[in-house]
Amino acid sequence: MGILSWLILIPFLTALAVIFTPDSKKIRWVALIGTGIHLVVTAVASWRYLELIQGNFDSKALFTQLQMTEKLPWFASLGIQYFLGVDGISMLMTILTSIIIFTGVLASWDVENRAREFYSLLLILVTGVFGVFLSFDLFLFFMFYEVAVLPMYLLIGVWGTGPKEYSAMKLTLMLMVGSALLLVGFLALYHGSGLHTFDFTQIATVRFPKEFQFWVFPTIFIGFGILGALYPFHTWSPDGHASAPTAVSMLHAGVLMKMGGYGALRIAVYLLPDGAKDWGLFFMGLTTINILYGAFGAIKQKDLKFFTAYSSVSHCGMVLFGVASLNMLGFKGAVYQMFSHGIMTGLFFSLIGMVYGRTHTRIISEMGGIAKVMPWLATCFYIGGFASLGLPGLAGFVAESHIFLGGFFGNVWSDITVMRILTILATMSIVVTAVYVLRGLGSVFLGPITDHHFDGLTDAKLTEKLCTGILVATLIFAGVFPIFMGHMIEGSLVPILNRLQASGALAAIGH
Amino acid sequence: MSFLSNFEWSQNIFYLLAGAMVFFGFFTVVTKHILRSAIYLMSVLFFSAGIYLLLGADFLAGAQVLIYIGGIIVLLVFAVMLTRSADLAEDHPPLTRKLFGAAGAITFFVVSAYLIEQSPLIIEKSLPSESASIASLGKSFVDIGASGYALPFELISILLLGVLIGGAVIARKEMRTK
Amino acid sequence: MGEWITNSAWLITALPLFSFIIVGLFLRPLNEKLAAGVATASIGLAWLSSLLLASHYFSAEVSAEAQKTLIPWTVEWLKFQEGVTVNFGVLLDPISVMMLVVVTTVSFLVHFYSLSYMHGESGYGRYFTYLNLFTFSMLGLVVAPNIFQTYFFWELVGVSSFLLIGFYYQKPSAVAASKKAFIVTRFADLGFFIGILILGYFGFKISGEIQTGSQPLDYAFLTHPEVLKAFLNLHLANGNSLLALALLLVFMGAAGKSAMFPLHIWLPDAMEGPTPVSALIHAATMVVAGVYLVARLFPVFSTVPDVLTVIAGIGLFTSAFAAIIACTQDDIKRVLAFSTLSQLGYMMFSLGLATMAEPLGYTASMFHLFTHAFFKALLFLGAGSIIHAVHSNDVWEMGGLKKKMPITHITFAMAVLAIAGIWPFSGFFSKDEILATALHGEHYVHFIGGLLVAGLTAFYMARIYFLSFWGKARTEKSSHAHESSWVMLAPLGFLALLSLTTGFIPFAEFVKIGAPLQQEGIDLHVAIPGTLMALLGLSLSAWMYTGTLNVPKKISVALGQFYVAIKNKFYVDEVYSFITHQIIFRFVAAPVAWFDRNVVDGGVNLTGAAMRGWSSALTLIQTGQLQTYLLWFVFGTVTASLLLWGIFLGMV
Amino acid sequence: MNIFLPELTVLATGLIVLIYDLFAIKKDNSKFSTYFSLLGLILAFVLVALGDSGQALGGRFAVEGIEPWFKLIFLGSSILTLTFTAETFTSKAQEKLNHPAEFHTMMLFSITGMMFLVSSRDLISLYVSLELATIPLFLLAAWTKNIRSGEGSLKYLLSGALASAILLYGFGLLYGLTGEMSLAQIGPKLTANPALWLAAGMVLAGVGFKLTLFPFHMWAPDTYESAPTSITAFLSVASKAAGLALFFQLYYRVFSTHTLSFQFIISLFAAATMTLGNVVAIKQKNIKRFMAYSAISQAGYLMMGFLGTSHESTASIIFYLLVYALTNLTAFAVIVHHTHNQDDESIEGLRGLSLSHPILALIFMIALFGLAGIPPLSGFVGKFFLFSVAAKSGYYWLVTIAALNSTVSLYYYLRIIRQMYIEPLNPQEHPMKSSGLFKMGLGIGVLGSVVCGLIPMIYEHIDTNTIEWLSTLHVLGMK
Amino acid sequence: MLRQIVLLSLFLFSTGLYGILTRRSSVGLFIAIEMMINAAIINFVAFNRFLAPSHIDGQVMGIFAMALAAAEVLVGMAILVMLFRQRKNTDIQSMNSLKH
Repeated sequence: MGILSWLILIPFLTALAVIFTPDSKKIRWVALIGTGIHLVVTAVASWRYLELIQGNFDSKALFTQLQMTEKLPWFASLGIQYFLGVDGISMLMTILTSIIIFTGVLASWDVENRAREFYSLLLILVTGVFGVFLSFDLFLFFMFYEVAVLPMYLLIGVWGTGPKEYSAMKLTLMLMVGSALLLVGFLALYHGSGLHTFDFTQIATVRFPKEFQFWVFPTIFIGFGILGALYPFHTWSPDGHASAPTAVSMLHAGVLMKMGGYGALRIAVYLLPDGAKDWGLFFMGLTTINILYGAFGAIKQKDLKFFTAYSSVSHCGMVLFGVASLNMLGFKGAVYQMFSHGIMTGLFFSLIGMVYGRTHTRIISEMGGIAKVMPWLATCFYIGGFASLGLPGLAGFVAESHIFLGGFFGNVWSDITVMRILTILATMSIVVTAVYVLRGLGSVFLGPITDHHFDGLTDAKLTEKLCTGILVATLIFAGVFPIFMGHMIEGSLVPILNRLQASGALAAIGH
Repeated sequence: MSFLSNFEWSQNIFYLLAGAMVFFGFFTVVTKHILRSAIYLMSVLFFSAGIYLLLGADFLAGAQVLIYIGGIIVLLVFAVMLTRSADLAEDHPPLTRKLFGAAGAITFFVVSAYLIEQSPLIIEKSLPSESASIASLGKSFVDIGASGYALPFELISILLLGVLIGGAVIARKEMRTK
Repeated sequence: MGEWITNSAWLITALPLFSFIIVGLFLRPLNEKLAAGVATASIGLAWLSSLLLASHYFSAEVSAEAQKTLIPWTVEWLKFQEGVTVNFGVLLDPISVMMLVVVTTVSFLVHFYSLSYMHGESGYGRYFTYLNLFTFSMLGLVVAPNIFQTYFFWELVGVSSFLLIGFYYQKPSAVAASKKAFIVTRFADLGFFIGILILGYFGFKISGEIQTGSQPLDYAFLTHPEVLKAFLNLHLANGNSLLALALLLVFMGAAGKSAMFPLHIWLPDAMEGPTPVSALIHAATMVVAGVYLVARLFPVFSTVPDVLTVIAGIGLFTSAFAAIIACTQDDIKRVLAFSTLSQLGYMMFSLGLATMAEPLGYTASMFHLFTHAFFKALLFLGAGSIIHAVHSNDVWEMGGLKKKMPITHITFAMAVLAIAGIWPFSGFFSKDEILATALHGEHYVHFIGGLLVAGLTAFYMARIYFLSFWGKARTEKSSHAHESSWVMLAPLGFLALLSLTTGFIPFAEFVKIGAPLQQEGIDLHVAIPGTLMALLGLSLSAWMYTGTLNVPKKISVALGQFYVAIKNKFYVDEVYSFITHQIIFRFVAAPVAWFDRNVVDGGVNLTGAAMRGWSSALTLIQTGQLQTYLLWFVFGTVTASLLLWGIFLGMV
Repeated sequence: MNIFLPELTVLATGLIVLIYDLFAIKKDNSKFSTYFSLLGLILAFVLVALGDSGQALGGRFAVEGIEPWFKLIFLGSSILTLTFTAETFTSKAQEKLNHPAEFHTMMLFSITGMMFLVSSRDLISLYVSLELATIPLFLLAAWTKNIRSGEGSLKYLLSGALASAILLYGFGLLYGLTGEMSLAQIGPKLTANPALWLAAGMVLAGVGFKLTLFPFHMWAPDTYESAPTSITAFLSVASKAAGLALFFQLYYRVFSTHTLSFQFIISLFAAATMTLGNVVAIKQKNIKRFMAYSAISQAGYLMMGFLGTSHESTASIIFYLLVYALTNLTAFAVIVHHTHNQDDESIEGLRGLSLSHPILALIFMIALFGLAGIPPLSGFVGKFFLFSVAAKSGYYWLVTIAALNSTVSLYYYLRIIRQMYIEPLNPQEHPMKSSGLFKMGLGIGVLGSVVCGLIPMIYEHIDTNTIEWLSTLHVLGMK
Repeated sequence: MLRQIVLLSLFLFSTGLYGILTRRSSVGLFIAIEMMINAAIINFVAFNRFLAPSHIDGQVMGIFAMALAAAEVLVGMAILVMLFRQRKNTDIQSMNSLKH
C-alpha cells in the first residue's frame, strides 16, 4: 500500500468514520481530523516527490516520469490495472485539493441538517478527485472521474438553496454528457492503440494516425471542456454554484473544474499531439470568448455567487487558453492558473458562505458597508479579489503573465498573428476583471452601512479565520515564491512539449 | 398405407384438399359469428389431417384428429359457450383495424413467399415408398439415444401437468368474496 | 566602506516591507500609536540610508566614470522559460538614486506630518500600514533593474494608492474615487503589459542572435546599442517600426500613472484621500513614476524620435489644459491637483524635446521632478494644515488666515513663489532649464506654451494664496482657525528650506545622459521672460483677489459658458462615465448577462424540454391495443428478414 | 446421470411442494413452500456450480462452457425473487398473492424449462423447453386475478403465442433448409439463401419477444405494470436471461457461419431499443411501468455485446447479464417491499424514503446507480466492457448513442433518487418492518451489485469459460 | 408438390395472421393461433416427408407442437374465463386500460 493509495484511501476511511460516529456533534471534528491527516500525508508525499526529482529533469524526455508508482493487475484480460503514479502536475493538484477539502470542512462548520450524509458525500467526492489526479490508467481515471461528479447531485439537491433540484439536475446531466464524450474518446484510444491496455503511459508510445486524432481530440477535449467550463458548455456552472452549499461550491469550482483542465492537458494534448495542433487555434478562440464572456457577464450579476461563478468561468477559460496555446509558457501558465484559481475560488466561496451566514442574503445591492462590521472577512475578500484580477505578489499574476506571454509567444503550428490578436483580446480581461471585482466588492463592503440590522454582525470566528487564513497565505506564498511551483511542474511539462515537437517539424520555438 | 405411392393420382387429391383448406381457412377468419368460425377451423384441421395421410404421416393424422379436433375445438366451443360470446353482436372489427390487419398479413405472405420461392429446397431425389412406420415414431419418444426425443417427451409431460394445475387455479372462482 | 553601502542598498527597499509586515500584522491590533511610531521610524531609517547612499554615490571618485550603473544585488524570481528569466534586484544609477532620495524624504516627512494630522482618526494604524506598503512598492519600482519588476511594483503602487484614496471607505465619493483611480490606471497598465509582451517576445528572439549576458526584459539588454539596432529593423505588417508601437504602448502605461491628458480624470478625484496621502502620492512620488519610466527607457525612446514628439505634444497640451482648469477650481486640493498635472506635463514635454545629441531636456526634466516633489509636497501639506484648521477644502470659506496661522502662511507663500518660478526658489532654476531646452531646440511652440503655462501657474497659485490667507475670514469656521501643532509645522519648515536651497544644486553634473552639456549657469534669454510672466501672473491675481472680490465674478460672468465648461473640467469625466456606464455596461455587460441566461442557458433547457416532449410523443405509440402491438410485431419480423436479406445481398 | 441432477432437483422440489400442499392440513403453508423451494433452488445452484460439463442422451442434452453461468443466473434470480415474494403472501396490500404452493410450482417448472433450454441441442427440445419456460409465466402474470392482471397476462399470452408460432415457422424453415433437427448439424449445412434470412428474421422475432427488443417489446410495459411485482421482477430478469440463452443457442450454433451479416441488424435493434426504453421512461409515473422501460433499455445495452467478434464480447454479455440481474432484483426487492407495505405503485409514493427508511433508500439508490452505470458499482464496469466491445468493432456511433442514453437514463434514475432524498417525507408513509429472509436477499443483491465490478475474479472466470466454449464451436471469426 | 404444400401452409399462416390482427373476440384470436400452428405443423410434416424420409423428426415435432398448442389454448381459456367473470365481455379491442 504505497503512499498514493493512502492519499485516496484516507478521505474514504474518513467518510466511513463519519457515517459510523455515534454522536452527531463530533462528526465535523472527525471530518476535520481526517482531512488534517490527509494534509500532512500530502505534504510528506510532495516532500518526497521533490527529493526524488531534486529539480533536475532530462529535457529530451518523451514520456512522463512517474514517481512512487503502484501497479496491480485488475481486469488483466482487458489490460486494466490499478495504476497510480505522480508527477509534478498531479502532485500540485493533490496539494490544491487537500488544502481545499481541509478548508472546505472548516467552512461548512455549522452544517446541522443531516451532517452525517453531507460530510460522507463530500469526502467520497474528494476521494474521486484524488483518484483522478493520481491514476494513470484510463479506466481507473474514468471511474474516479464519475465518482467525483455524482455526489454533486445529492449535495446540491439536499443541502442547496434556490432552484436546487433544477440546477443539481442540470449540472449532473451536463457533466455526465461530458463524461459520455470522454467514454467514447477513451475507448477510441484503447482500441486505436492496439496495445490492449488502458495504461496511458503505454498508449503514449503509439503514434495515432492523423485522421484518427482529428476526431478523437475534440471529443476528449470537449468532454473535459464541459467540466472545465468551456464556452458554450459552461451554463451549468452559474446555476450549480449559486445553488450549491459553500463547501460544495468551493470543492466544485476550486477542484472539479480543474480536473477538466488537468485532463485536457494530461490526456487530450499528451496522447494526441497532432489533433492538438489541428484544433489548437479553434479552442484558443473559443476560450478567448470564454474569458471575456465570463468577465463581462460578471459585471451585471446581482447575486454574489453568480458573480463568482462567472468569474470562475472566465478564469477556467484562461486555463484552457493556456492549454490550447501549445507551448511551454502556456502549459506552465495553465497549471499555475489551475492552482491559483483553485485557491482563489475556494477563498471566495468560503467567504460568501460566511457572509451569507451573517447577512442571510447574497444579493449585492441588499448589502453595503459591511466592512465596518467584519473587517477580517472584508480584507480576505479583497485579497481574493486582487488575486483574481492578477495583482502582482499574488498567485493570479504569475499564472496570467505566463498564459498571456505563452499566447503571445505562440507556437509553430498555428497562425501567429491570429494567436497574438486572441492573446491581446484575452489580456483585456485584466481590465474587465478589475472593473467587476471592484464594483462587486465595493458595493458589498465599502460605503456607508445600508441596512441597520447589519450593525450587530460579528466578524470571523476562529474556524473561519483559520480557513481563510490558510487560503490567503497560500495565495501570497504562491504569488511571491513561484520558483517553488516552477521546479515541481517544469519537469512534467517537458515530455508533453517534446511529444508535440517530435510529431511536428523540429522547429523549436524561438531559437 | 402405401396406396399413396403413385404420384399423379395423389396430386389431384392434394389439390382437392388444398382447395378446401384454403376455402374454409379464409372463412374462419372472415365470418362474423364466432361459432361458425370454430366450425370452419375444425374443417380446416380435418383436411390438414387428410394431407398428413397423403404425406404418409398417418399416426400424425390420427393424432391431429384426436388432439386438435377432439380437444382444442371442443375447448374453444366450451369457451364460446362459457363467455356467452356466441350471442355477442357480430364481431366486425373497425375498418382501419381490418385494413392494417390485411396489410400486415399480405406483406408477410408476399415477402415470405418471395423469399421461399427464391431459395433452392434440397429435395430427396428417391422417394422411398415405405414411409416411416408408427413403431419407429413410438420408439423415438422413448429412445434416449442420439436420434431419440425422450427429453422433449418428458418436458411436455411436465408442461401439461403444470398448465393443468395453473389453469385450474386461475379459472377457479376465488373463495372469499371480493 | 563604499562597497558595503552600495551592496546594502537593497536594505532601503526592504525596510518599509519589514515594517509593513510587522506593523500590519502584529502591532496594529496591539496599539496604534506604537505602530505609527515604528512605521515612521523605519521610513526615517530608510531616508537616512538613502541620503548616505546618495552622498557616497555622487561623491567625487564614484561619479568620475560617467553614469556608472551597478546592480549590487539580484535574485532569480521566476524562470518563464529557457531564455526568459526574471530576476528581482536593485539597480543604482543617477536617476534611481535621485528618486530614492526624493521618495524617502517626502515619505518620511509625510509620515511625520501624519502622526498629528491623522491623530484621532479611526483606522490610524491601518493608514500607516498602507503608507508603508506604498513606500515599499514605490522604492521597489524605482530600483527595478528590468521592466518586468517595474510592472510588478507598478501594480503594487496602483493598489496601495487605491487603498489610500479609499481610506475613508465610509464615504461613497472616496470609494468611487479609489475605484476610478484603480480602473483607469489598470486600463493604462494593460497597454504597458502588452508593450512588455512585445518587448519580451522580440527581445527573446534577438537575445538568441546577440549575446549580451542579460535577460531579454532587463534594461541593460533593452538599452544595449546592438539590440536597439536589431529592434529597429523589425517592422510590423503595415510597415511602421515595431519598436515604435511597443514604446507607444509603454508610454500609455506611463501616461496613465502620470495622469497625462486622456487618462488624467482620476487624479482630481484622488483628492478624496487624506491630504498627506495626496502630498506623498499625488504630488511627489507615484505620479512621477510615469516620467521616471520614460526617463529610464530614454535611450530606447531616443532611437524612435517621432514617439518623443508625441510625448512632447501630449505633455504640452496637458500642462496648458490643466493650468486653465486650475484657475477656476474652488477646492484648494483640486487646484493643487491640476497644478501637479500641469507640472507633470512640463516634465513630459521636456523629456519629449530631449535627444541623445543634446540631452538638456532629460536633465531639466529630472531636475524639475526633483524640485517639484519638494515644493508641491509643501503646498499640499500646507493646504492640509489649513484644512485641518478650517475643516473645509473650499477656498471661498477661508480668508484672513495670515495672522492666525503665521508659519503655515510663510511656508505656503515660499512654495507659491517656488512654483511660480521666482528667482531664489528652486522652481525658477528647473523651469528655466526646461524653457531653455525648448528655446535651444528651436521648439518655439513649446517655449511660448511653457511661458504661458508659467504665467497661468503663477496666477492660480497666487489666487488660492490670496483667497485663503489675505482678506478677512469669510466664514465663522475660518474666523477661529488656529495654528497647527509643531509636528505638522516642522515638515513644512524643512520642505520650505529645501525648496529654497535645491535650486542651487549643480544638477547637471549628477544627472546627465548622452552628449555632455555645453552651457552653464542661468540663461538670461529664458530667465527674463519667465520671471516677467510669473510676476505678471502674481500681480494680476493680487489685483483680483485681494480687494472686494467682485472682479473675478465679473470676469466669470463675462466668460459665461466657457467659464462653466472650464469649471466642469471640460466635461471629460462625464464623457468617460458615459462610455463606461451607457456603452460598456448597458450595451455589452447587460446583453452578455442576458444572452447567457436566455440563449445559452435556454439552449440547454430547450434540449431538456425537447427530450421530455419526445418522450411524451413516444409513449403515445403504446396505445394499449394488443392488435397494434401484434402489427408492430409482424412488421418487425418482415423488416428484420428483408434487412438481413438486403445486407446479405450487399445492398444495404 | 449426474449432469441432469440440477434440473431434476428443481423439478423434484416443484413436485414435492405441490404434493405437500395437497396433503397439508389447511393452514397458511406459504412458509413451508417458500423455504422448501428456496432449499431446492439453492441445492440446484450448488450442483450447477460444482457440476462439470458433459453430454447425455446421445448429444441431445449437453452442459458446456458458458452454459452453467446461464443456469446460475436463472437459479440465482429465482432465489432472490423468492426471498422478497415470501412476504407478499401475507401482505394486506390489494396485490396479495394466494395459492403459494401452486405459485412456487409454476415458477419452478418455468425455471426447469429455462435450464433445459440452455442445455438442449436440437430444435424440438429447444422449442419445447422454451414453451415450458414461457407458458407458466403467462399464468403467473395473472395470479392476482383482477381485471388489470387479466388484461396484462392476456396481452402477454397472445403476443407470446404469436411469437412462438412465428418461431415455430422459423424452425420449420430451418428444418426445411437442412433436413436436420440437431443444432450441431444444422449450423454447417445452412447455406446462405433467402429462406435462411426469412428464418433468421422469424428467429429474431421470437427472441425479440423474450428479450423485449424494439419492435417486439410492446407487451412488456402493460404486462410488467399489471403482473404481481415479484413476477414483474422475475420476468425482467429470468425471462430476459432465457431469451438471451435462446439467442445464444441459435446465434452461436445455428447461424454461426453468418454472424457477420447479423451485426448491422443487431446494432439497429440495440440502438432502437435502448433509445426507446430510455426516452419513454422519462415520463413514467408508475414505478413498475418505469422499471419495464428501464429493463427494455437494458436489453438494448445487452445486444451491443453481440457486435464483437472476440471472446471478450460474449464474456461481457454474460457478465453484464449477471450484474443486471443482481442490480435489478435488488431494486425490485425494495419496490416489492414498498408497494406491498404502502399499497402505492406511484413514484411519488417513494417521497422522503431516505428519512423514513434510510438503509432501504440507500440500497435502492445503490441499485439505481448500478442500473445507470455509475462507478464504482459493477453496473458501470459491465456497461464499460459492453461499450468497449462495440467500440472494438468500430461501432463508435452506437457507443456514442449508448453513452448519451446512459446519461438520459441517469436523468430518470435521479428523478427517483430526488423523490427519496430531496422531497419531504410522505405523510401516509407508515413504518415497514422487513423479515430476515428479505434482509438476507437484499444483502446478497447489494453485495453482488457492488462487488462484482471490483473483484476481477468473476469476470476472469466467465472469460476463461467463454474461451473454452467458443473453442468447441467454430463460430465465424470468433477466437 | 413440396412447393405447393409450403405455399399452402404459408397461406394458412397468413390467414391466421390476418385473423389475429383483426378479430374482436378473444376466442377468435385463439382460433387464428390454432390455424397458424397447424400451418407450421404441415410445413414440418411436408419437409420431413420430402427431405428426410428416413427419419421421423418432423412428425415428432408435429406431435409436440400439437401438444404445446393445446397447452397454450388451455392457459388462454383459463385466463379468458377469469377475465370474463370480471369484465363481462371478451372484446380484445376494448381492453386498453393499460397504456402509455
